[in-house]
Amino acid sequence: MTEDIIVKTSARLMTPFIQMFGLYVIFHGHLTPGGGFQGGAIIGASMILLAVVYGLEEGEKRLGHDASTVLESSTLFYALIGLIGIAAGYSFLANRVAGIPVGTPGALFSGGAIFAINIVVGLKVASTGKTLFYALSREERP
Amino acid sequence: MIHEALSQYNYIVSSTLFLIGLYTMITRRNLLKKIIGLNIMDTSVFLFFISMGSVEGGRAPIVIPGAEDVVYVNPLPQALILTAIVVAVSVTAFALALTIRLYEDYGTLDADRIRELRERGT
Amino acid sequence: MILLDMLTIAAMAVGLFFLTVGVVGLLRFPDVYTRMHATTKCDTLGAASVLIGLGLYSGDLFTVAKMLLIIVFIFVANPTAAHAIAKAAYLSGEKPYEGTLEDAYGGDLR
Amino acid sequence: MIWILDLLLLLFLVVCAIEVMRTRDLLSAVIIFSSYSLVMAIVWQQLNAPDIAITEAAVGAGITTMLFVAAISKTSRWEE
Amino acid sequence: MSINRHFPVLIVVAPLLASYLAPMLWRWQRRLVKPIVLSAAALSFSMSLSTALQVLRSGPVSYHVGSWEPPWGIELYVDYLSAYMAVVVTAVGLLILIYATEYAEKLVDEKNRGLFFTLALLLIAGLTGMVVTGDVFNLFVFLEIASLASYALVPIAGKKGSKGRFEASFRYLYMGAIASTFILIGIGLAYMATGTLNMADMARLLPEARQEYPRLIVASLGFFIVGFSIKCALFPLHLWLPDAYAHAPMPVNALSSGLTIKVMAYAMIRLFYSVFGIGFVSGTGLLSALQVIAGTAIIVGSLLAITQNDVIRILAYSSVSQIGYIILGATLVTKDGLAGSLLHILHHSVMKGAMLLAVGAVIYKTGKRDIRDYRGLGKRMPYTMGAFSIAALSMVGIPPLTGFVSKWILLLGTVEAKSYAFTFVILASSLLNAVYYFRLINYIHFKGETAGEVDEAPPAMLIPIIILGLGAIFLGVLAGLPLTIIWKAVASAGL
Amino acid sequence: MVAMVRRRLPEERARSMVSLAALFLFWILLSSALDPAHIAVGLAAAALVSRFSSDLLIRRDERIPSPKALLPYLSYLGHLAVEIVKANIHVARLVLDPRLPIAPSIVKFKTGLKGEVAKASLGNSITLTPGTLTIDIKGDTFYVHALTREAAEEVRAWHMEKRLKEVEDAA
Amino acid sequence: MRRKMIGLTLLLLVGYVLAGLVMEMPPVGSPDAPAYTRTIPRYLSRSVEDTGAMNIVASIILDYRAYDTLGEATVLFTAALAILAVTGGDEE
Amino acid sequence: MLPETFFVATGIVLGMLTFLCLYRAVIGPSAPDRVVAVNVIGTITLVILVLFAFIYGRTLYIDVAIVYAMINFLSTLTISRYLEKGRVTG
Repeated sequence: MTEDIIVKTSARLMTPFIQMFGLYVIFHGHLTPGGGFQGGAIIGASMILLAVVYGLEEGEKRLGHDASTVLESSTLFYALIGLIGIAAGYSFLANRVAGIPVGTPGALFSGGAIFAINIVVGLKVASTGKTLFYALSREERP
Repeated sequence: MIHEALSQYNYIVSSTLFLIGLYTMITRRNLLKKIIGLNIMDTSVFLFFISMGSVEGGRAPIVIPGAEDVVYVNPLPQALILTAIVVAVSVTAFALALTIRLYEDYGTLDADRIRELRERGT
Repeated sequence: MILLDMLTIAAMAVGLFFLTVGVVGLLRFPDVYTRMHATTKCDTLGAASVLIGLGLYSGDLFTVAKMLLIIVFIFVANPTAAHAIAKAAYLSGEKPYEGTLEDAYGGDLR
Repeated sequence: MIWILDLLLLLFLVVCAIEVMRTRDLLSAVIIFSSYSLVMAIVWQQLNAPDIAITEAAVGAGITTMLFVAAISKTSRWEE
Repeated sequence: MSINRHFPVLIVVAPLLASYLAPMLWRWQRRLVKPIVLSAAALSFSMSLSTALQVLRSGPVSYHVGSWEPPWGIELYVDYLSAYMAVVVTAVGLLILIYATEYAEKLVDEKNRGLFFTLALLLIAGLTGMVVTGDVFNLFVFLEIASLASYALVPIAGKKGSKGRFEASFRYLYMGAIASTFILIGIGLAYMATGTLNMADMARLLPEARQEYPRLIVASLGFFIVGFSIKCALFPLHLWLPDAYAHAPMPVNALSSGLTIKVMAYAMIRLFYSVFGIGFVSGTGLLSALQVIAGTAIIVGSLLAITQNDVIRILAYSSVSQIGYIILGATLVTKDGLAGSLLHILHHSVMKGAMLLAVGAVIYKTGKRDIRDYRGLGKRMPYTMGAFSIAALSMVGIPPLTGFVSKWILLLGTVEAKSYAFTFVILASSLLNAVYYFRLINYIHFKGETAGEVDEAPPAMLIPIIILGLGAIFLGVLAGLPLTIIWKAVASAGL
Repeated sequence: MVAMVRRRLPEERARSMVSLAALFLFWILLSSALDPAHIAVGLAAAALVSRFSSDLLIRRDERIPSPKALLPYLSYLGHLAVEIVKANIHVARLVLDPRLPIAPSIVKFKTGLKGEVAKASLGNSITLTPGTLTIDIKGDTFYVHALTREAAEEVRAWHMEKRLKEVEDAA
Repeated sequence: MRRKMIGLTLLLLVGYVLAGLVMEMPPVGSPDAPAYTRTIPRYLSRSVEDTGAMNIVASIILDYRAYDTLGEATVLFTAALAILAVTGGDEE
Repeated sequence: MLPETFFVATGIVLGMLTFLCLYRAVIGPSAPDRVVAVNVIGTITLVILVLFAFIYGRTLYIDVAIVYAMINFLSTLTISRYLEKGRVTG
């Protein structure tokens, strides 16, 4: 722990804020530039930062294998949101017509399915970013 | 004036980048270099799309509440390119994984050398 | 308003000057460590001062806050990055240029 | 007047791309490619595409560069 | 309000849902993966069959995803052509997946098995998505899903695979990525000239756009042709294919030969006939170039197949040759030509599927793939080799079998187009086919004995092989069945 | 054992409260809005992040910064700002001097600072101030690259360290 | 050497085609280009009431063309699986 | 009006500065030199991005600049970690 004190300290102080910013981008996807994909990529990058500075185990400790398997598959929830449209008697991925409340434009809770899909995609991309980097940089393979 | 004469400069630069990327992909023997070339080629196509969507005096396609008579740029190419960027990243990541495995097997990243080694091997 | 505009322009001119100095230093200095001196200090202050100028111009509290966020971020990130590069350069075998008077680090590494 | 900046940035892209093609050191190629992405993001901004700019910044300059460096660290840094 | 209405999208979404579930299941409920994957494929097949029947009964179906009207939202459009292709893709895909359940047990590494099924299902979903879509960019997205899945399926065969598999996969990816970029540029140019991404809308606007932007549209067509030619391994751009075949597990070969390259050819046909308009396409000169290339592909593919001793490579080069038939038929611009080409897609999916799966069964049992090691296998594995031989005979074009029908219609097409050179090419290539397929049959049935204990493949593998082999006979005798929908497709293509 | 856990619990909670508050403040600054929806989502996001990584912001073996440290900290920041401006003028003079009068050296010195954050801050301050650049920290020893002879002399007895020491003592 | 020849040939060929195209394209930023006048006005004028999102790009990728984005997410999913298959990193 | 013109002029000067940095990044001579140069390019682009936010009068663009500040730091750290240890992690 005495090695690389500056880099390690700065990295660990910044990581929570980077993640917070990623969440901000995800949640404001329908209001400001950005969205699930971009915010997810930022969060994924912050996990990569942890892996770069502290080693791969640090990230594994925080986002375990089980959790990332589930998050990988969170596209499932995307498709399930789409099925709401069919259940309501409209088409796949129907948003407003299917009765999903879209709220007042400009408010945080607006956009209906857009808001939900942003979150789902964000989680998915964050974990995929981590998975890609881990798979590429793992030291020895089983 | 000059601006008029060069009004297509976005497209010209995009074509140039495309050619550079393609040339890199074909003539460089190093696999990683090929992948970088692929990325350059992809970004050039993105530049082409986004330039196609730009409008003189347009604003970014985020609605300004209450403003009338605002010209927004074309949002559709931007939406398409977001998708295409994800695709490009996926392909790049997979290609890098393949490159790492190839290096483990052959100890080199030179495409010709790999072919040579493989033909000698089998 | 004129005063604020003047302040903005002054701050930005200062920032621009320092950024330019940083880049000139990057080109003129003889080895990677000395170059880093130029870029780290001048870039950080230059960018911060341009951002402060813009913040003054905007006059919106939240925009100023965001500017401050970026500035704080630069102030943490830039020296850290410089330190990381310097250490990496030294450990990857980059020799300091021959005019260097004393090298305590190299001696202790061995 | 801003078109001068436009032209400068686009020219920058072309120079970067040529340099990436020319250099033999893969790490340098990746470093220059990351600056290519950085400038590309300004071009997106300039073309009024902030969504793409944010994506290019997060993905092109960030994740792609990291993946490339990871791949170089597992393979070799020099061409040939 | 019946669920039938949603079948066009559910054909694609059902396998996608299953494939999202699969990694989680593989982690916690391993034995559920295969049933889920198979039932998703079966569901997809039954839905596409039902859609096809509906289309035959009451004409093309249009589905608006998200309830947005076509030029703004994405439209799924199932006409005769895509209904036909959807049935072919899902049916052959289902059979191959059934076969793969047994094959993977032995020849795919334990840790990769779950990924193998998921990726295979994703490949089928991507291909189905390409087939049913009515939107050009959506076509590209699903094309990428299918391509990425097939790049990944090549090297997946675990430790037992050979060493060159990563290189084969890389080469495939390298060419495929260039092709994708070309296709994306084609989409961009077409969008630039017409301002829409919807295929029907684009077809409506193109004649007018041709006045203003003639070069853009021709260039767009050219980029599409080059891109899809690489993807479907048309002759000078086929270089990725033989290597990829030699190193991939056999069910993957069956998928990529039977389905992937066919769907890529389908995409080309779709663009020619229902987007750009065949009249315009044949006026550009690109079409005659494509004809010549396809003719060359037929001959060169067959010649290359003759020189090989590795069974898989023989079949791979045979695929190169057969894709030439399909493209040739599509570019003849005659009713019979297009019909022959479409029938040939079905014929070749089924026959190549049968042969590749049969070879896979031999590899499963003996691990051998040199033609000289096939001596006398006909007695040891009578059903597998019987299906193989029927398929081979059908490929040559022996009368009652389906290959004969499709080749005959193709011949009629060349005659109708007055391109007698191509008539000759097809006849000559049939002779060449006969040379290498009879050589195979000769080794299998009439040349001595195999050493060692070899017996019939397990039922899960045997049944798909037999179904596909019998398909050769049924589809030959009852060629009217697929031809009803094909003739309607041809009629609606505007010939 | 149980008693230990119990004694540490409030500490733990305070730690996560502090990080939650910091993150929430950050959220408000970013989103520039104070309506109920933003506050609710902001709190949820802050809770999520601090659950995921509150031990990154304040490590388990660190004390929560106390309000008493604020005054020395502000004084430190003020001096730092002055030093940074000086540093820039210094570098600018060197860079723009046609003779380029530099005499670099790498020197080392020992610090009395204990905490990780304090050491890192000192390292970064050194990097930002006249003619010096931290290359490495090993234990208590700082290795500093100095651009000129004067800078090298100065860094060994530097007043900024004293101020950081004050901050650390007050916390 | 052979590579270089192929590369240069392709470079000239494709470059020639692209140069011809650039001449014909509608100028950058022209508001009369078909790409801007055919389908776009509806997105620009109605997306807020249709979807409730202020960001028109978000409303297109996540509502009008959400099916594409499902495909995009699937591409990423496929890539992750593909990399795990190649690097063999699925099991620990 | 005056400040806006000044912003554009600043932008152009900054654009030229990126070229000077690129020159250093191209001639090297060593990888750390290039990283330093690219780091400077990152800072300058960040400033240009914020300038654009004001030239176009849309403060939303500042978010993009924040992403920049973060990402530039991350990639620099990754590359220097590789140069230092020959691998990217730990």
